[in-house]
Amino acid sequence: MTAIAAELTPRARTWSSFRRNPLGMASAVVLLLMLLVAIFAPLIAPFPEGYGADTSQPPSAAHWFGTDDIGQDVFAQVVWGTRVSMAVGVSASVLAIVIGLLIGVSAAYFRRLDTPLGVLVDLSLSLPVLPLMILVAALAGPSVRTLAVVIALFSWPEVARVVRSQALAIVPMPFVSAAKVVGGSSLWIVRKHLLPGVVPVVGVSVVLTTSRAVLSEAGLSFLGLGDPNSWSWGTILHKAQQSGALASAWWTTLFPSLAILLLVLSTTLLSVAYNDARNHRSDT
Amino acid sequence: PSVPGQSGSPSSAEQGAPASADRLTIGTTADVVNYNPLVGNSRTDSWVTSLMYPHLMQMDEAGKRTPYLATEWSYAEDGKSATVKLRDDMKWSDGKPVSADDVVFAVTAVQKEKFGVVAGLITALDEAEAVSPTEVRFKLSRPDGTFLDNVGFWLPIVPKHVFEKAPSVQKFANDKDWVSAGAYKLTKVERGQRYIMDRVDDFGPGQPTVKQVVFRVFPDVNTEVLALRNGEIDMIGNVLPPATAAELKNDAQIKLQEIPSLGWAHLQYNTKRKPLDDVRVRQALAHAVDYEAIRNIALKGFAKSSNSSVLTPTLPDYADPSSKEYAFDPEQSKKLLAEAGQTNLKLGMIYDQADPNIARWAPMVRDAAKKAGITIELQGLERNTYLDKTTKRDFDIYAGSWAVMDNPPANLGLAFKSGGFINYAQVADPKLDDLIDKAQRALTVEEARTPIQEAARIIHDQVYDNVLYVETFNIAYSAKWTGFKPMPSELLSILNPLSLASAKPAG
Amino acid sequence: MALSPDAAPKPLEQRGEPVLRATNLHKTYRGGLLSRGGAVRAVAGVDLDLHPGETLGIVGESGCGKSTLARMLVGLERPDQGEVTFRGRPFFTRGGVPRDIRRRVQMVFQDPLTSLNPRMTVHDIVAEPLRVHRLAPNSRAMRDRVAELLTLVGLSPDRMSRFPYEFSGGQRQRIGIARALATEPDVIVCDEPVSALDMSVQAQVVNLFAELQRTLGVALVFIAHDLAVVRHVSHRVGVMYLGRVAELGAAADVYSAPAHPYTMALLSAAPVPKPALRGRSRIMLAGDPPSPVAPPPGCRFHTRCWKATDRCAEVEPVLEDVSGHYAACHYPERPS
Amino acid sequence: MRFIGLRLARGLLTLWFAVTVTFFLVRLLPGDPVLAVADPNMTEELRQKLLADFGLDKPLAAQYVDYLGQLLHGNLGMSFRQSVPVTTVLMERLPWTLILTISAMAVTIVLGIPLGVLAATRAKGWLDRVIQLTGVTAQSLFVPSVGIFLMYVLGVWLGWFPIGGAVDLDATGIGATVSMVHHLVLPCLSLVLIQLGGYVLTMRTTLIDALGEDYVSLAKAKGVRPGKVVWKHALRNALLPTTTIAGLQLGTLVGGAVLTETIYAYPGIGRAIYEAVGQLDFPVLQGAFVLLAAAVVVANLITDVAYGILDPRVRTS
Amino acid sequence: MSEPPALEIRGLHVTFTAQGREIPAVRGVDLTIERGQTLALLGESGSGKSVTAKAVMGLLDQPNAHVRFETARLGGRDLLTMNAEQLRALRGSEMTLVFQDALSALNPVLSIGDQIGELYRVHRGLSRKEARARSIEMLDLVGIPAAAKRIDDYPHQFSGGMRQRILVAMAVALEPDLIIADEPTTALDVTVQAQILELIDRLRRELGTAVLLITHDLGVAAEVSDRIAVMYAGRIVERGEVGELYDRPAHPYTEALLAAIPDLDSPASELRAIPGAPPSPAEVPPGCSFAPRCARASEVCGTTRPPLTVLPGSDRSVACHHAEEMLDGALT
Ligand SMILES: Nc1ncnc2c1ncn2[C@@H]1O[C@H](COP(=O)(O)OP(=O)(O)OP(=O)(O)O)[C@@H](O)[C@H]1O
Ligand SMILES: Nc1ncnc2c1ncn2[C@@H]1O[C@H](COP(=O)(O)OP(=O)(O)OP(=O)(O)O)[C@@H](O)[C@H]1O
Ligand SMILES: [Mg+2]
Ligand SMILES: [Mg+2]
Repeated sequence: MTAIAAELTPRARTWSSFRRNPLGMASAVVLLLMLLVAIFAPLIAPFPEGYGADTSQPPSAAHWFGTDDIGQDVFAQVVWGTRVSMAVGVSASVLAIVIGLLIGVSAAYFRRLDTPLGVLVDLSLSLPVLPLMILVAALAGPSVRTLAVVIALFSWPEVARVVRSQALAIVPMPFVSAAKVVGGSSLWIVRKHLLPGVVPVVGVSVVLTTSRAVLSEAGLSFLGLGDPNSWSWGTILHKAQQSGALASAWWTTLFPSLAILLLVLSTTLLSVAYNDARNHRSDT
Repeated sequence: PSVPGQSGSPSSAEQGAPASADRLTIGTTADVVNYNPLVGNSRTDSWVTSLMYPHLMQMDEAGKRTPYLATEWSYAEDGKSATVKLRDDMKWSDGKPVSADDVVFAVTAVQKEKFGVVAGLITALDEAEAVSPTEVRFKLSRPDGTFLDNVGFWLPIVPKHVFEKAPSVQKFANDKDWVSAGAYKLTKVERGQRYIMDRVDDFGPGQPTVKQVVFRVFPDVNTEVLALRNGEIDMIGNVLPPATAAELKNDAQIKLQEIPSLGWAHLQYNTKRKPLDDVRVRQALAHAVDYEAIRNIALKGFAKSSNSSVLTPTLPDYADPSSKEYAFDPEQSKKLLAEAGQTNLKLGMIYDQADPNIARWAPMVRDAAKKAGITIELQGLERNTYLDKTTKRDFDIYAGSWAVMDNPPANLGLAFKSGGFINYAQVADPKLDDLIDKAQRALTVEEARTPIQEAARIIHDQVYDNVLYVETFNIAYSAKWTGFKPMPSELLSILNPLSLASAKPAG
Repeated sequence: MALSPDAAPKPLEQRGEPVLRATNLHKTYRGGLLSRGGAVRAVAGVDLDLHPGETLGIVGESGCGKSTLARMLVGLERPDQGEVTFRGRPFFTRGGVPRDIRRRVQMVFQDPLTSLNPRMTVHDIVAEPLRVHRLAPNSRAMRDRVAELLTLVGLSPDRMSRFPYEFSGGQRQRIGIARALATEPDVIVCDEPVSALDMSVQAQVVNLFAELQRTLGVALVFIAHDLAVVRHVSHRVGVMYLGRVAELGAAADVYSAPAHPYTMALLSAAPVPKPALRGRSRIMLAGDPPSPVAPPPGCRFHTRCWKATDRCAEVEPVLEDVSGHYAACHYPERPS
Repeated sequence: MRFIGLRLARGLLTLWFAVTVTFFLVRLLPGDPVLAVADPNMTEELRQKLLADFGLDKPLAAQYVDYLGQLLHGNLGMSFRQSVPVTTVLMERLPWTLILTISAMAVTIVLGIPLGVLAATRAKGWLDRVIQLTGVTAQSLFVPSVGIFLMYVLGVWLGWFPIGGAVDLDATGIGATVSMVHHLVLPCLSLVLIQLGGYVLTMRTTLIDALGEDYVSLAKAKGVRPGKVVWKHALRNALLPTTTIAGLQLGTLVGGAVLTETIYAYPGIGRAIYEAVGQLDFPVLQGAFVLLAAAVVVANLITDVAYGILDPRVRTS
Repeated sequence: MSEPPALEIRGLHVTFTAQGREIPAVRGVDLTIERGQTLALLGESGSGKSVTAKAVMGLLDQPNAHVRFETARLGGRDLLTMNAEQLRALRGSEMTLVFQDALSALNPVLSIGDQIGELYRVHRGLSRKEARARSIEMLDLVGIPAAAKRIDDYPHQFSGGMRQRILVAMAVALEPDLIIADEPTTALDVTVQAQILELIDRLRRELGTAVLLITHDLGVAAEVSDRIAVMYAGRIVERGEVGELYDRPAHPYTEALLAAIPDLDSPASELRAIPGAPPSPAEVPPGCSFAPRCARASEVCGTTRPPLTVLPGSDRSVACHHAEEMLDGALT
């Protein structure tokens, strides 16, 4: 039927309503820019090391974001911090998502696993995350990899919960029964029907987990559990905190904080916008 | 001082309603962990308990022992015993006099249960006895010229009649109903918030001016600084980070007191690991550190050179003026490495990430070494891991600092004699051992000086220790106060009992 | 009227070997560990035979267990009790449903949209059974077969790379039928295949089923709540009430001479699109169907039955031959 | 009955899980707990004695069983470092944590609901976008930065609020309460800021969904005033998911305020945990986690009760 | 003499905007219902029946819906001149709505008594107690057993049929001029459906209310309505007295629908299906919307839209270029 055939595909509809959301678009652009900064950090600023003569200088033409108490350029730190912060954020969230996806889908599909896995997820969700992260970070020693793993370790339950609820909505769908009637094995159904079905929510999860991971990284680094060998925004703040300059040398605090804010804000807005765009009900 | 209603208008505080002698509020970053003075070893522990429990001796600005509970002390001719005379006008807060029995009890408890800082310092002690209520005699197994200084300064005297009731002195929490004899008594504790100490009116050595001393807990130094600027606290007990000190220098409301350190910051090379067992490699490393830059940039100039000697200028009795600092000379360094047949030297360096100063200069050490072709990989560790690795001697390079090294013969013994407790570099040098032994047996400074300087020279030449600097600590307090009596080290600073007892509002 | 209450159920019909036979099926849904509420007795003792090439219609009100029955018939649900056999072979073995039986029994679902994965193209949907059973040697053969199937159900093969939402309801249902036909099944169980369709489209699909059965000889179980539709397509009809079969027999007999009071009520309550028949006398049942969580004892229909006696409340009637077809009633209506 | 039993079983399970996870995590911490207590200058013999004193010389499994046994008797053990019962250590902190979290939660809910309603009823309008943006921004803030900023501006510059601490020393009676509130404002504000966004967003989406439901249309069709349609008909339904979030948050917030407590020098549990990690004070650490798990269990129970009040479907079956 | 009709609507247009596109869901609908009469609005899914109902009730207040009437009168009162508050006062008292799905239409968190009583409180200003007493009466009226006991129960505690009765109770509580019932029985079993239709019909007779019954079931429409309006793609294509319309459909769509129903009495082998599918409301063809599926379609049908015209000599209206032929054909 020509009339019906001309309807937009869900993806196109999502995209078209997403495009009309200025906040969502702006967020996407900001994220893209940050990603570029992270990738091309070496082209933007030299790796901040050594020390400079101009210590604790406020922002100026020479040092856009000022210098810290040993004279390093804060701009360079923030640029290179983008790299580590985003890397920690993304790798933690990817890890969390792999675990969460596995557990969420298994819980939803294999009924016998649902109760134990559901309980496991619920229990994990009720653990005090930050204190435990502190514990585990102390346990594993500070490094970027540790941070990513620790954060992932405590972020997957959230993902699993979302994935499970989405998958639970798919499992009773007649098309899953249809695949079973047709003879599809469990693995087939999980692969062909469940996983593609939960991908959209996982997309949102990636974004949200990333932003949470960035905040967690900042928190742990701030508490002195970060990687001393690389610059992340949390590390910059930690050094500012250690030097007692949070309030006085405001530029060492402000710019990394802004970077965190910007990243977290744009990821959150992006996921909100994406969800809004996907939820066609809200605009019909 | 925080008075209700007043915190709402700090301007009144700023415009300097003069401080009253009613209360002195001191910021600290941590809680008291243990009120038992024989056990507690954190800074806040020491500050609070040192106001409560007398020691036999105090220390002056040059590290020399001065009387406190003890009035005089001396060794016997053969060095096998020592006598201490006590003042008779100090009382425990429950009215009982502070007597020789208490001193004997404290030292014996430590000796028997072997705990705390003091245990390692009194290995020469055979037995302590109260000769009279005001005189104690220590019998020693060998002559030890460091014994009295150590026991006198480090051992807190606790009330025997209270502590002896506990099955184990070490396990005695002492967390309430305190019986103390210091200038102030602890009257109220609000954990996580504050410790309130009231003046003892009939304190033997002289009544303090300030009625009440309050320690307030601020886990974050930034907040603490804000509170000082806001007039909510009168003093920051802990040492200011150099950058903050530089910043606060320009603040008219705040005064900074410079305090010399009794310890030093240093790098130690694990002499049991190849290729660090080769003195040329260690020397190469010593030439690959930019000492000036560390002192000027990382410490903002709040540090003195010790001329690469373990005898620091803080203790002029021992310091050796002929010692020369290793020059920052990457070429020399390369040459030495070439001689030792080392190329592409790669070493790890552990340090405590929570130590703001070291966290600052560790990268500078790495970057300077790079110029000499040495790769140093930083291992900034969480504190407990760092301690663990240190005690296990599991490192190439150790970066750290010693807080109080007030008695070179005793301290160098611990730090450089074979098997010494804090001999992190695992030095095993018979000549050095002999020299230190000799210095320890000496009963006077004059006698000890020559062998100890000789030992220090060996440590310098062999780079058993690479001393970077002696920090100048900055303690900040409100300009509304005056009369503090500074003492060396961050532990005593202007927070020592005598200093607080003599503090008073300015003007 | 003198039926002994404990008369054994007789075989329903002897017309050669049935392709699909259900004996004494029971299914009870129990709430999960953490959920509340009692067990739902969705199907409680159903016997059915399906003969090759015939259409067996099932009618009944919502919640009476039609879908549950259908799911058990195709092996989606394992009965708690009783057995389903395909040409005499049990459906459920220890290793699950044997693959060849799986192939032979297919299903068409009620909602044509949700039974098609929205993320798959029509080609992928129809090809899924071919892939699973490896019925096509290569992707070319697969395409050809899919095209063939689509043509069979009256869809143009050149739209096979479209997505389901690009089709109308009737067309979607055709896609579902094409998928069911892909493995050349002997039996297709259709669970309300036309209920979700627009009235103007419903007839197209009903016609398609009739035609497929004529040409392919496939046996159909056709479930619906619309009496007229069931009458239209079925050779035999079963009427279900609260998890049990109330009446079963040739369509013509059941519709023209219902023996069970419930069948009568159902037929009488169904609205007739003939304004002229408005004044006719109708049987109005009182109250709502009881909850399957706590079905009434005895005859399950006795709470709403105008003929009910004490006996009905105590003794559960079994399916018995009543003038050529079967009814589970103590007081069946017999043609005078 | 069965339901209550299940809830209780679940609570116990949560407790056990938290205890077990933390027990083993804690024991895995690098470093020597004895070292943290005594001097490094101690003999091996003394070390062994201390280990035995702390019960650390037994195999891990035995320690675990011992711990569970003690826990059943309500005994959380003795702090290594402070030589006082863990309960004493924690009970000094708990009230402050509760004051901080509960007040933050209350303020968040009180602000979040009307803001969510406002945003939902003006969905896609400018006010909605402003509220959303503000909420999300606040939620993305980094606590220490905000803390320092607030203290600098509102504390040092304007002098409205004290810097750090929980209550003034000299305050008594009603003055103490006033002083407590006075000290509470900034840390509470920080927590509210970072939580509020979540509430507003959930409130908004669930309310938008609820507003599209048939029962809302029916209410309108009955001639119910628009305000009442929102507040009486839609809101109560939309509150259900929000309750779940609140419950989850209340439980985790108790331990999650480490950064806030650090920067505002607030004497709460989170800070105590952080300190205990540094001191390798196993009993205190574990005790704190038991306490937090208990908080979660209690929060879940509160959520259940709230759910029951809000949702008759739960109450009546 | 001539009492004003209970409802009179002319030129109702409803257009939605979604994804930047205009969807004309209702495109010029006229409806008149006399007092005490039941008009069945017939049409398949998406033809605009519910939108029409909601527009009349004034429930399309969302920003993306654009509603336009030429005339809208309720029992002689002009709805177009009223302000929002006046309209609100009419809703629930003078015109009421019965939804299709009673479970989703009843608020799950409010008791039944509260939900019925609300009507009395809002429109009659009764006290809580009085409202409750009246609510119990209403529950009794629609045949809920032990009404006084169940008044404080919640929707989920009632069966499907009872919930629907509760909706009906709310609709008749204030004796309105007009009840709009939007597929009130589609979610129900036939046996229960018959009860509910019977109930609505009884109340209509007793109260003299006009009923607009929306349905897609030709059977249901035939059973209870006096007049029928058939909608197709946002327009009314045929309108007339029930018997006449079923006997002699004047529009090919109506005719085809009637032909497609399987007949219980004559199970013919082949049903007469309508080819194709209804058009998407977003893209309606020019000319007659039914033309692409119509067997009689001629060239003019594809280009010119037939207006809804009254057939001479009857009160039937039909929008078809071939209406005359059809009727003629039916006669012969
Ligand atoms: N997975 C399930 N879990 C629990 N109860 C179920 C489940 N599936 C069905 N039921 C219950 O079993 C009973 C029979 O359901 P079934 O779907 O078989 O009825 P049906 O006759 O197909 O009804 P409908 O006409 O509404 O489709 C119902 O009460 C239903 O609520
Ligand atoms: N809020 C809305 N926004 C956009 N389009 C809408 C909205 N509501 C209805 N429509 C569209 O208007 C058209 C008519 O819808 P309506 O609900 O009136 O159909 P209906 O005749 O009641 O069908 P059904 O029998 O399925 O209830 C449909 O195509 C629908 O997609
Ligand atoms: Mg069904
Ligand atoms: Mg509708």
